[in-house]
Amino acid sequence: MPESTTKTASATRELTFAQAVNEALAEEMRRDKRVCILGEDVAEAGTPFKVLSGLVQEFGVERVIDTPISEAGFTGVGVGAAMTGMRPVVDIMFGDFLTLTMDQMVNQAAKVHYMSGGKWKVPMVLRTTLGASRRSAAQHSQSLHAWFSHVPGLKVVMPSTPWDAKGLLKSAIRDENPVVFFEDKMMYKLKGPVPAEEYTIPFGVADVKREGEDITLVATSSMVQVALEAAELLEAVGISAEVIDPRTMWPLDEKALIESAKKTSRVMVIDEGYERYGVTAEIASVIAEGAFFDLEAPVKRLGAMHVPIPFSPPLEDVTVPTGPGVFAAAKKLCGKS
Amino acid sequence: MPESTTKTASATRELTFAQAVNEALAEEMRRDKRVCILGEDVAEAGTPFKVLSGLVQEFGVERVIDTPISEAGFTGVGVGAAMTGMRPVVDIMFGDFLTLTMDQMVNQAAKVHYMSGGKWKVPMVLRTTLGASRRSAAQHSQSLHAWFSHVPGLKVVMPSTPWDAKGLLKSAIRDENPVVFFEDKMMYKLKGPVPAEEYTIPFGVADVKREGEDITLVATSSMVQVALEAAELLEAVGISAEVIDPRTMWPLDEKALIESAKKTSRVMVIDEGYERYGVTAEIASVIAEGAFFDLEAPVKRLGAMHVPIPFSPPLEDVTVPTGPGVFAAAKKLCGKS
Amino acid sequence: MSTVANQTGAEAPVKKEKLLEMYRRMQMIRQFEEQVNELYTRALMPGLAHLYIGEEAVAVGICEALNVDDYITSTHRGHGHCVAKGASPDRMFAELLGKEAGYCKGKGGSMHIADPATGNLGANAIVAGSAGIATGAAFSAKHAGKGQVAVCFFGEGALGQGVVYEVMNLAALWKLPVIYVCENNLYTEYTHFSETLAGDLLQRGTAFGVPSEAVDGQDVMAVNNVAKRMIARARAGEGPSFLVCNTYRYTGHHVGDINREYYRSKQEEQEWKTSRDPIKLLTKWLTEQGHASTEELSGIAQEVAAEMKAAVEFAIASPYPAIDKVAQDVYA
Amino acid sequence: MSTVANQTGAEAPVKKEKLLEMYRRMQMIRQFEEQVNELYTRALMPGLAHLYIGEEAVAVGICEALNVDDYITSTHRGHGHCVAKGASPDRMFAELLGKEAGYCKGKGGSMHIADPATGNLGANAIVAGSAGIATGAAFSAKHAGKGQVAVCFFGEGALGQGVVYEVMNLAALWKLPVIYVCENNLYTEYTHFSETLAGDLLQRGTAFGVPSEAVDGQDVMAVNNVAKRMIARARAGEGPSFLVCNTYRYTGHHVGDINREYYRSKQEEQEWKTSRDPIKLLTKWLTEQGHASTEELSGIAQEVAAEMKAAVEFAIASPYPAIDKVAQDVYA
Ligand SMILES: Cc1ncc(C[n+]2csc(CCOP(=O)(O)OP(=O)(O)O)c2C)c(N)n1
Ligand SMILES: Cc1ncc(C[n+]2csc(CCOP(=O)(O)OP(=O)(O)O)c2C)c(N)n1
Ligand SMILES: [Mg+2]
Ligand SMILES: [Mg+2]
Repeated sequence: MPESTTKTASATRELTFAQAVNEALAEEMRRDKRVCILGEDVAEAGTPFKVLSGLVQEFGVERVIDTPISEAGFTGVGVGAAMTGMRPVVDIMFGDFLTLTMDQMVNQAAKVHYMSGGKWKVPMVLRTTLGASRRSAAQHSQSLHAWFSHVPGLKVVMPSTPWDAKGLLKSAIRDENPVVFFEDKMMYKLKGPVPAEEYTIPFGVADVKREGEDITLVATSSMVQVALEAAELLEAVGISAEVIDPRTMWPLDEKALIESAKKTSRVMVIDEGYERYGVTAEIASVIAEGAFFDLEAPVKRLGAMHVPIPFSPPLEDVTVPTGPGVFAAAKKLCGKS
Repeated sequence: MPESTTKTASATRELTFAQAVNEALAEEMRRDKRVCILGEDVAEAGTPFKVLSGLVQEFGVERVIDTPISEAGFTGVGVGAAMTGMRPVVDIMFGDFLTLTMDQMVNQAAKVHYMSGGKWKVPMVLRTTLGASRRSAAQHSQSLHAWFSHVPGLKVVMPSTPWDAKGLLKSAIRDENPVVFFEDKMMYKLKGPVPAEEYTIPFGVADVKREGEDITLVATSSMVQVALEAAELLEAVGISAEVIDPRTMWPLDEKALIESAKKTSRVMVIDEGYERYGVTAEIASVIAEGAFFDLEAPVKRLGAMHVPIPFSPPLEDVTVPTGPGVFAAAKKLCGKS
Repeated sequence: MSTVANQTGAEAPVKKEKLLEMYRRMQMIRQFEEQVNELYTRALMPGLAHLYIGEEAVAVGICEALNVDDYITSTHRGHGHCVAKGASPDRMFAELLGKEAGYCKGKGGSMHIADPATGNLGANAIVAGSAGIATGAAFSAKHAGKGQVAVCFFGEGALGQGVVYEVMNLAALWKLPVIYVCENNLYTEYTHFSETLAGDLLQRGTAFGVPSEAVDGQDVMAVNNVAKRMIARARAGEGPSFLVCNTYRYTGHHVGDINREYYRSKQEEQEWKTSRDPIKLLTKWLTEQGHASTEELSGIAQEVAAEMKAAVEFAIASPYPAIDKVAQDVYA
Repeated sequence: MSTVANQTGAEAPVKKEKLLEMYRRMQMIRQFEEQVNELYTRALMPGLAHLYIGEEAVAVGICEALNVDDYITSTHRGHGHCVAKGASPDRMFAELLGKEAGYCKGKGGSMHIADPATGNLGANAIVAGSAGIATGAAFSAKHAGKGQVAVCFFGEGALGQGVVYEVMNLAALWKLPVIYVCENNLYTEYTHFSETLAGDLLQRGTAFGVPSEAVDGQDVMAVNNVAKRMIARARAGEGPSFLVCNTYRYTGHHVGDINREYYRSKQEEQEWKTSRDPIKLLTKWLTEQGHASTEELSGIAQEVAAEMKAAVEFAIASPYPAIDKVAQDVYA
């Protein structure tokens, strides 16, 4: 089966992000009987986002399993099941509830392989969501991927398109390690091409979503769409922006990021998590160090404001990066104000 | 009462770090009846580290309260108690167990004030430990302060000396917000001067632990001792190192860090948490941006290796920064190899 | 589970004034929620909301037995608790619309209304997220020694969360004045509780040393009676209690949950609405016992309707917070 | 809590071979731990360790009833479980000293010994940290359909952790073949369990639909009998059980906990050691019933002593892992 990291494929269809995720799960469940899904309202309801619709009909309640509201408990069951022969995909409805899984993921899943001297493995996937702007307030809007990226033993995946979502999720399910897979809730309806034939996308390979010469916009998850919008606006003022998507926070394709920075000499990093002590800090540091002698300006970071996400629409709207916001900052970084 | 940020005081004594913490708690409990301590084996046992010895004798079991092994539960009780008039100091024995408190600290404590439009406050302190090299293996050696630093609504304190520990802890207890206070287990026996008179240390004020000209070593918690050791070694080869301690991760004294970087033009950031996506990334980014035109070399970061902390002594010893390690890297950064 | 008290078994006679106040609060909740649904349907409300319709007797039966300085914590389905504890509909609607005049200046929204003036520590969008907070409030109350109590409302879905048992254990050990009120409305989102909870619900309190009872949650007088007993125990320093209120939510899990037949039948919904409606039951009892006439009661309902209409208009007309407010209130 | 089965009430006769094997394993644990204490005292062991001395009958009574491909999860006080499930002392000592030859190549140490060959999913330094893992192993076992079971060992302190109840509920709902074994040795670190656990311990299983029993944890035959029943239930697809074993740790919470009088009396310790020692009790029973002579038994003890001596020497002589191993095994 080809590992596809580019956007060429013999036949593609338009799928939504949600459909791409659904298809990845269905294909892997068909291929491998050990794959099962655990989570709240994943079966008949197909999750509140309807991402899993139809799976219980095909695979039955033995493999698509509704759980009580016990995030720590069923994540822990996922860890143990993964150690003993299953390939569980654990569903955490809102990324905000990851707070409840930290011990299972960090003290257990991430460390089992190392602490056992390589004897036990934990091939599980924790699928969850991130992202604000749904008017869901502070406990249903967080993007907490920085925490997991900090923890050795975990891999962290953040797809930005239906194509990437499918290919990366299939890789995640086949990976021998615990993988945390973040889906932006606002992207579920986003449409894009997805190859008709089987493919996977390897971890640790960044993808250039748009080529450019004057500035590099490093963006994650739905911020890729934001960066692409900004790139259009920049083009209109004569600035050619490259948009590069690391796709996995860990492993991180440092080389590709540094190369792009060296080429353009100006970099902005955009992520929907809190800017402070968030993933933009790591990425900016890696680039500032690796491209030190080629940068014409400091690496600029743009993440969420350092506030709990407010409910009120006009307030919420200013807390996360937007296309026009990225455009303005990027233009300034290029010396045009 | 004077806010003391410097090391001058009319009378000082030598105290251990543990004694300084103990004294801060005792003084605040005498001053304010609302201050109480909740945690596992905090009363008669005075914690396994004996840091709280004597407090239950003075303040009684109504204010120094042994809890079951229910980190989420009693942290949650701390949040509710803080909202309704107490000033609880919650004790989490090993920083590794913070995994169990994440929902209480992040979804509740950090957000209550904002979500209620400023109506409820959560004046609580979560005291906990960090640090490896006690041969305690992967689940008793983590330094997880980066997670909390990422979360708006929390303040994060990391004292590096007995003096700072006492002054910062007193400020933490008087703060109107949830404060996470990290103590390095390996520092409890460290001795240092502590003023005899009452003092507090404000948050957000970095402290220059040693002045220097050629390179800035930004260091946190026990890494300040490591940096000071490295500074001695550097002096011997003719390099003058400035050691600066931010003391609080949030609020962060960006100005002082940038000023020092501008002065020396070379910077290394040393922290015992994982380097990847850790606090060194934020600090390095802030400096790389703020001192961009003054830096002669990329900001160098040094944190823990990206591995769960191993038990075996020779392996554990190479996972965290050491004086000689910092010395070697700093020397190289200064162009001497 | 058995119903420990019912209307006929009411222990101490309740004054007419109180009875009518309970009726009014139940009407307020019902009509408040109908307006919320209307706002959602008219696309005037940002986001979603979880309606309390059908469960009014629980919040009202319990909060009537509380003082203003007693504490409550609430849930994602929290409007009923707010109203029952004494909040004003206008500022609640303003909060739901994200307006500056809202209880939380628009920063909280439907799932986070809090109000120190009525002892409301806040709704919580984390299932079981306020179990620790309520227990902590009881901890403070015990230290303050003024006889306050804390009531922790949660759905039966919260019984899946371990933290509930952690704090019950603490409350029992320390004899804290807290009442854990489980609103068993049969469903956690789209799943019947029998699929997610094993064993016996009441034992989940007693196992941790917390005396436990169940009550018909559609019968406001029954709820009120058992609440009074539990609150009296708590005030007397005898510790926590656990109360399971058997009830039903008439509408969807949230306002957008329209097609429910894949998880529950229309017939089931109809049965509850027809024969177990808490407002109908109270109306019947009040009139049969001669506490009030039908006219009196429908007069109250009309007053409430006018109040709700004005409150909604107030909220719609209110301004949003200024953008620069976004960075305020992060730290105290 | 009542003792459900005891030596005299043993249900099916156990073969002599098995009896002596249980005796041997108990001796192995006892002597292993004595050596650990010795290594600590001689400053040959890095860090600390938590000794299982006094509790041998629990691990041995249960693990004797398991097959090699059944799973166990263990705790910070885990050496006894390891030995009982069949691990070799030499590689265990090597692990405790951080040597390459250890079960985890020295990376885990005392609190993390794991061994797939004997179904040991690993000790855990987070109290209750393996509750999820054990339940997950039972989940796999159910799916695999080969009749395996999982045993989750934990101290009574773990009953403070909510996750235990979350997974018990799941195990009951899904009828998973898992046995939760609570080793109630009366203390969680330096605190008597009565100060930290309210209510009735057995109800903490039954409340979540998990059949629960208590047993004298010093009586290996009693433990073995009830374990067999619970394991048979699990293998038959009848779901989880909860077993409280009443026992005692003779020494400190860890090897460095020498002065214990502020939390328990010397007299209490003495009583358990004198009249409730599991090895003495088994010795007495074996000889009285004529299953073995004192000579036979002391012969076994001596063999074990020789084995332990050799094992310690092996571990001391073994090399540390090469430094470059530090970055291996982070990812599979
Ligand atoms: C920790 C957590 N997990 C999941 C959710 C998503 N969620 C919101 S409400 C709900 C169901 C709650 O059911 P119940 O407690 O019975 O309350 P009800 O909605 O029936 O009033 C779920 C699963 C959440 N908010 N928090
Ligand atoms: C989550 C967590 N909290 C606290 C600790 C510290 N700790 C280690 S052992 C222990 C006591 C455990 O008591 P119990 O479960 O009864 O086991 P025992 O030591 O008696 O065998 C504590 C509090 C821990 N390891 N993990
Ligand atoms: Mg419900
Ligand atoms: Mg114990």
